[in-house]
Amino acid sequence: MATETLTLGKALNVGLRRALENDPKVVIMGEDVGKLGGVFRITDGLQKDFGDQRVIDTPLAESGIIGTAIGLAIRGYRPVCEIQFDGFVYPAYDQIVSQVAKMHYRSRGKLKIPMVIRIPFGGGIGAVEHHSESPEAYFAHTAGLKVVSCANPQDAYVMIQQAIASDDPIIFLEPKRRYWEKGPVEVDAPLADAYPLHAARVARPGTDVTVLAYGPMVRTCLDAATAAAEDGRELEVIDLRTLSPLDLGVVYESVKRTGRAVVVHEAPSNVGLGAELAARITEECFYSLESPVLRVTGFDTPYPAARVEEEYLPDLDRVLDAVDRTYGW
Amino acid sequence: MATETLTLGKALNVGLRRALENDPKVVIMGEDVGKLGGVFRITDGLQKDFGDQRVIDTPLAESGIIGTAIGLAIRGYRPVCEIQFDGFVYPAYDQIVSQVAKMHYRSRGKLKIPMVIRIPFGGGIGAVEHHSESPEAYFAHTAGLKVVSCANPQDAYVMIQQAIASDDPIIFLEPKRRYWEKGPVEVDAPLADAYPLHAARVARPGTDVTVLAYGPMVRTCLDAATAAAEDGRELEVIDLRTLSPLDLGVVYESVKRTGRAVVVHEAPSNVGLGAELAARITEECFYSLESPVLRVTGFDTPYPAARVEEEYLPDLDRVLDAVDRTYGW
Amino acid sequence: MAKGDPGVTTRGRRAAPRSKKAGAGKAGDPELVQLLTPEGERIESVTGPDGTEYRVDFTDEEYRGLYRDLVLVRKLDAEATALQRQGELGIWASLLGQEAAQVGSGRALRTQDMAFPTYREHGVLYCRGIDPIMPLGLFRGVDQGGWDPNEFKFNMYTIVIGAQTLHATGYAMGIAMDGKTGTDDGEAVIAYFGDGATSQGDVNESFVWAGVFNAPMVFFCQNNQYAISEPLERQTRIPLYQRAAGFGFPGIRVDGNDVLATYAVTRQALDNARHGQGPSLIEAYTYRMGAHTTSDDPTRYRIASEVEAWQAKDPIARMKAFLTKQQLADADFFAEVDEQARRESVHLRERVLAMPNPEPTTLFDHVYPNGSPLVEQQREQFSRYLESFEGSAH
Amino acid sequence: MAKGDPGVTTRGRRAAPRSKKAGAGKAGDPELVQLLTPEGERIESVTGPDGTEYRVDFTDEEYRGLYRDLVLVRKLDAEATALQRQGELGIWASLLGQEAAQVGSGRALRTQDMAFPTYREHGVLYCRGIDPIMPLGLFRGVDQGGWDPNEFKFNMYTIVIGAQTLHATGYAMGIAMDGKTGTDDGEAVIAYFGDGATSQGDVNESFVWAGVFNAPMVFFCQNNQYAISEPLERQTRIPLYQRAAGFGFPGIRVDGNDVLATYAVTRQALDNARHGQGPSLIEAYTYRMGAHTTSDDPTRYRIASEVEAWQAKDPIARMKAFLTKQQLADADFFAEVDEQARRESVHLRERVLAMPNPEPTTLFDHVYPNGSPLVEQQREQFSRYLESFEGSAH
Ligand SMILES: Cc1ncc(C[n+]2csc(CCOP(=O)(O)OP(=O)(O)O)c2C)c(N)n1
Ligand SMILES: Cc1ncc(C[n+]2csc(CCOP(=O)(O)OP(=O)(O)O)c2C)c(N)n1
Ligand SMILES: [Mg+2]
Ligand SMILES: [Mg+2]
Repeated sequence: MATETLTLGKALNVGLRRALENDPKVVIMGEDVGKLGGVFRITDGLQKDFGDQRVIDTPLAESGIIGTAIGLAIRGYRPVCEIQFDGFVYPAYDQIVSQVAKMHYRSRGKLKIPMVIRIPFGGGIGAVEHHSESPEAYFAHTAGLKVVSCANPQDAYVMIQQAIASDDPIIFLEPKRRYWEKGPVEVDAPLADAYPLHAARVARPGTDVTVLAYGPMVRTCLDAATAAAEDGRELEVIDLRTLSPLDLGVVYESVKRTGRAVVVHEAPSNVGLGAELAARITEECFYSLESPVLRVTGFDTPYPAARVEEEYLPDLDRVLDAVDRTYGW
Repeated sequence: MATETLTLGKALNVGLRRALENDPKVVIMGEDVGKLGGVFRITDGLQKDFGDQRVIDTPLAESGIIGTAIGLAIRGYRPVCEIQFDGFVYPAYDQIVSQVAKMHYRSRGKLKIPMVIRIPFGGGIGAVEHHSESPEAYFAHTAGLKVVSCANPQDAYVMIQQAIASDDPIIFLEPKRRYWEKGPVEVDAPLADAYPLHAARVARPGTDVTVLAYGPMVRTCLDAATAAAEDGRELEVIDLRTLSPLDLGVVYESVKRTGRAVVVHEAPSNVGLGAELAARITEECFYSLESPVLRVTGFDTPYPAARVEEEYLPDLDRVLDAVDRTYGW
Repeated sequence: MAKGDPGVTTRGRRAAPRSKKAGAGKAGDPELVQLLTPEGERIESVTGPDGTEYRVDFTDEEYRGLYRDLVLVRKLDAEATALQRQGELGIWASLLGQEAAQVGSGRALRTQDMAFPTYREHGVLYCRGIDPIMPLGLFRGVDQGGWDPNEFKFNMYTIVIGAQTLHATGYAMGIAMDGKTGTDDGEAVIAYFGDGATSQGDVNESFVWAGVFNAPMVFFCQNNQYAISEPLERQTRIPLYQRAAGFGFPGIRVDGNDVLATYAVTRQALDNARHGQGPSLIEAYTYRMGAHTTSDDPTRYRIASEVEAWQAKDPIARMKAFLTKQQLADADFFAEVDEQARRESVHLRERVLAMPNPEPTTLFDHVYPNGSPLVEQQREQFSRYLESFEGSAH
Repeated sequence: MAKGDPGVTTRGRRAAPRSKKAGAGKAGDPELVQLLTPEGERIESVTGPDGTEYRVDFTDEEYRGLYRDLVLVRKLDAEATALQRQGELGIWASLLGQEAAQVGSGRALRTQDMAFPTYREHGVLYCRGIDPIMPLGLFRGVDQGGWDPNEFKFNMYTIVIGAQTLHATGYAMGIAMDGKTGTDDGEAVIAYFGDGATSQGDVNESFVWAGVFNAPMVFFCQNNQYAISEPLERQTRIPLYQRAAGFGFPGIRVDGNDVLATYAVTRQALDNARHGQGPSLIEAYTYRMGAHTTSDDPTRYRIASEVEAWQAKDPIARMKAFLTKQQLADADFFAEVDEQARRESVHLRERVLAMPNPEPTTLFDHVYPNGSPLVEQQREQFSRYLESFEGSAH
């Protein structure tokens, strides 16, 4: 089995290439995805090799991207849409929540919209406004959409292909600050044997506190776990991977063991994923909890200017602080 | 003090009239708000009396409504925008979450966008798709916006005026199925003396279980409380009124007394307001809770066809069922 | 009227001066393509602003067929309105007054063409040969459409104003990507929308896209003068068909109460599209004779005399006058058509009344093609909850 | 150049034939209004497609003032690019090549006019008399704008493509509602956006609104030929200025590398607006000589020869050639301008370097005018959390 060391961004690129190779109905569309290869180069080289009918530079209008992709899907295509940055998905919000999410239901199952909407999301790259947001809650609250996020190159490579192969409409959140992080990728492993798309996974086993994260925060939590281990505390870090539907079996099992849970995400706290996780865990593990489920999140402010974003973003220390607090309760 | 019996819809209408009278900078804008008086007649007669520069029939485009209202706000106006139905707010989503919500922050406080966005929301009126949704979580998760909902004519009358007078951008959710319900309204009471806008209120005191609701579900929960009382259980029903920021002092106090809490809303459960309430209550009342906070909500499906909406919507029985379950835990 | 390819010609070339300039001789609107006056006079042919000659050469049978279509769709529509009044439908969006715009364009479609309707194109649906019961589940509230767009070459009704124009454009891009343009067998798309919809961002984005990708499609705007209560002036200060020029493709205004002109213009535009000549916009100038929907009260915002003026331009009356004058049809024929319409509407009514209410738990069906554990869990919980009432008085 | 009302005339009336037709005699683009050729030749006056005669009658001093503006904004821009390279700014969106479009339109604004920029209008900002340091906090990452649009009659930079055109339109509606049009003192609005932005729904909705409400405003599109990597053909198949016709107001294309023509055309359009004649669209035909932003690599999508061809149309070189040929300026003058530019850029650099980082807890400031208990609670918790590290090695 060939294992290559790839960045997360390159793993996505190779995964997209595989998807284009494997199914002639797959088309990539978005702003600057062609010659430029996307502002993050995730589609680098694909237009050159697959042509401008498979990798389509679109006019600058997100509603148009998603709306025309719906039409292509009705026609039998499998569109993979790139939204350039998290903060630019909102012009397409109506097409996503009222059309993409609802057409299968509206048709009583007769129509499928097998669309993937790729969104580089999250902060930490020193960008200007609208380039660092975490909109997952907006989509997870929307029935009819599935939402996933990858946290390492291996998952990036596999999950993008699984998402494209799935008939469900999927919001695919890419942890943009991790695009340049490297890891091993089994590039030849058959997709059918891969870990399922809509399943959480223990990223690091532990016994004391369950820490839940996804996307960019998985690395942060793994680092926190390393630090905690030095202090003699074993954190179990779970990479949620699928944000809607959540896969909580492994989480419940873990929390019942540890009695403590901390949820970490960059998005604001109020009515975020952390709230849902806290509510579900509490309902399921009520008699096991030694402390309430605590949340370590971005604050309930707009994403701030770059020079204070490190204060805004959950980091190792804030995760450890919350871990501590689950003991003091 | 003159007390009149008004429907909730009429109370809003009179409240809007007061706002137009009291401040020449207030303008109402939206689709069909003029001669027609809005599809629900909430702006009935206002264009006739205040002219078409104060009550503006706009082109049919929601992003345009909110976007131009922002410009009017920069110019010093106080726009009150009507979105015709909940499901039609999404074309304006970008302008709302990226502009309305963020301009005060972006300007470091130098610019205010004192806008009210009125949205008739929720189901139960037998309507076709997109006319029965409950989008509050999408806005409550957005820092920079405030979100309120009224549940009775008195609050409708006062809260709409308070919202318009406030410098914060406010999403004002109107429980459309309750537009025709009547109640007493103190039409002459000075606004300054009114109950604060961003405060929850006990709608019915009780000792056994705390039931949280807002907008259309307050009536449902009050009915449930009446039924429960016959069975000897005293529900304390709290009308949240402000959904962002939440006002939870009265809630915590209540739950610490009752040890049980049920949250009720029409919106889907997943990453909804109920999740936030459950998470916050659990954190604050951890040692008082006899059972986890339970949620009675719409299901995680698109809003269904009218002939099954009564199954989708929380009703008295489902509320009582959840109340029962808090005992069986 | 035979489906597929009725014996009609429209010619996409510069015409000799024997044909009139678009609407020449008509008072008021020099820009309107018209082949049948309100009085039932035929105009032989009309030359559009770009020199295209519009004419129809229907057989007698086909003329009668168009009349039959008009009467039938009006009658079925009236039946639906009645059903709503009686509480059998939750709401109804009537096409009254717009029959010619819908039958003319609907009959102009070839079998292989794809249509993207709003919520009002019952007449187009009928002309596609689709059972008129199909959309009534939506208005009764027993479903939200529930059909397969590809099976009927007719998308589900779209309620969000303008959204479907982008779907249509994407679909048309797909036709081009599939290499299905350039011949007589080429495919084309028609996207329906209203005058109000022209203000939506989505509709204008679809114009951008269609222009840039030279999409094989026709934008068919039924300008019925109102978006609910708002008159046309709230959406534009120039005629809507002129919008197209700003995006680099042709726009034309046709008398939307003239089934012949609407047919000719739409047929030409679709054929241009299928031959790879790209998009165009048709503004069918018509009038919504009834309320916006059964929930609406138009007396609040328009005066009776306006409605009366349009009554004189009725699409069916002029077709009847034409058939009568030309002795293409007699009283027996008209009686037979009315009888057919009556029969079909009774049949429709019976089937609407027989539509079963959906089972409660069907609300959990078809949220995702691949299902979702969350939805399944809720379905099970709710089923158990419902069962807990069984046998009780509930 | 004097601010307020420089001695310039443009005449909004049919002109006698002594003035050229727009761009007459120019190869390639008959539609372009030009008053100064790339070689620095003055065209006396040009008649636009609607018969408006465009001319400028600047004093020598004013001509030199425009040159000074051009050089200064280019130099300050280059300084910002350099600051970014050195890590002092997070990103920079350079205006290189677009100086004339920005100085021409910026100087055409009267004091009472309001501008809505994108993220690239540093030159307009400069011409408004605003300290060029103002937007640098945004690019440095110490704030996100942080100024009061009304204080400077210049809105904050808007990053979401097209969003500001609706704000501009609403503001312009407010001008009309305030009765502030119809006289020379009337107010007008200018909305800046790019060629890519013309595809956005919002921009087209603003065209709808402006037409319907006859808003006193100018849509100023800097067509710099690219939206990041995408060439103009991805946004339109016809010239962009023609878009306006589809919405019922005039559109005109001006040589955006010609500061005189840009000034004349913008001044006229603004004056039309302030006098109640409604909106218009100006397409300033120009070229983005540099990268989209400092994060971009244009070699991936465009060839060097294209850039070179545009180099020959440089807005500053032609102004310099004109001043030299007409003996309006000598070497001393040019040296003095360069020296001023150097001084101002050094001054700018010093102040950028001195910009303090914001205090951590300022991120909780100004979320709401009336505050929020949730935000205050988070601020307090975070402050306590930060304090817990004090004295520690952290
Ligand atoms: C995005 C959106 N906003 C508002 C509505 C409510 N609405 C339904 S029909 C309508 C008017 C549509 O007018 P027009 O496009 O002219 O079509 P017509 O109904 O006249 O056929 C409006 C505002 C909607 N369905 N979708
Ligand atoms: C809604 C939105 N989508 C995408 C982007 C990312 N983006 C920033 S600039 C740009 C290109 C803009 O092109 P144009 O309008 O021509 O302006 P220019 O940058 O050339 O001045 C894009 C796609 C954005 N800022 N906003
Ligand atoms: Mg209409
Ligand atoms: Mg550009």
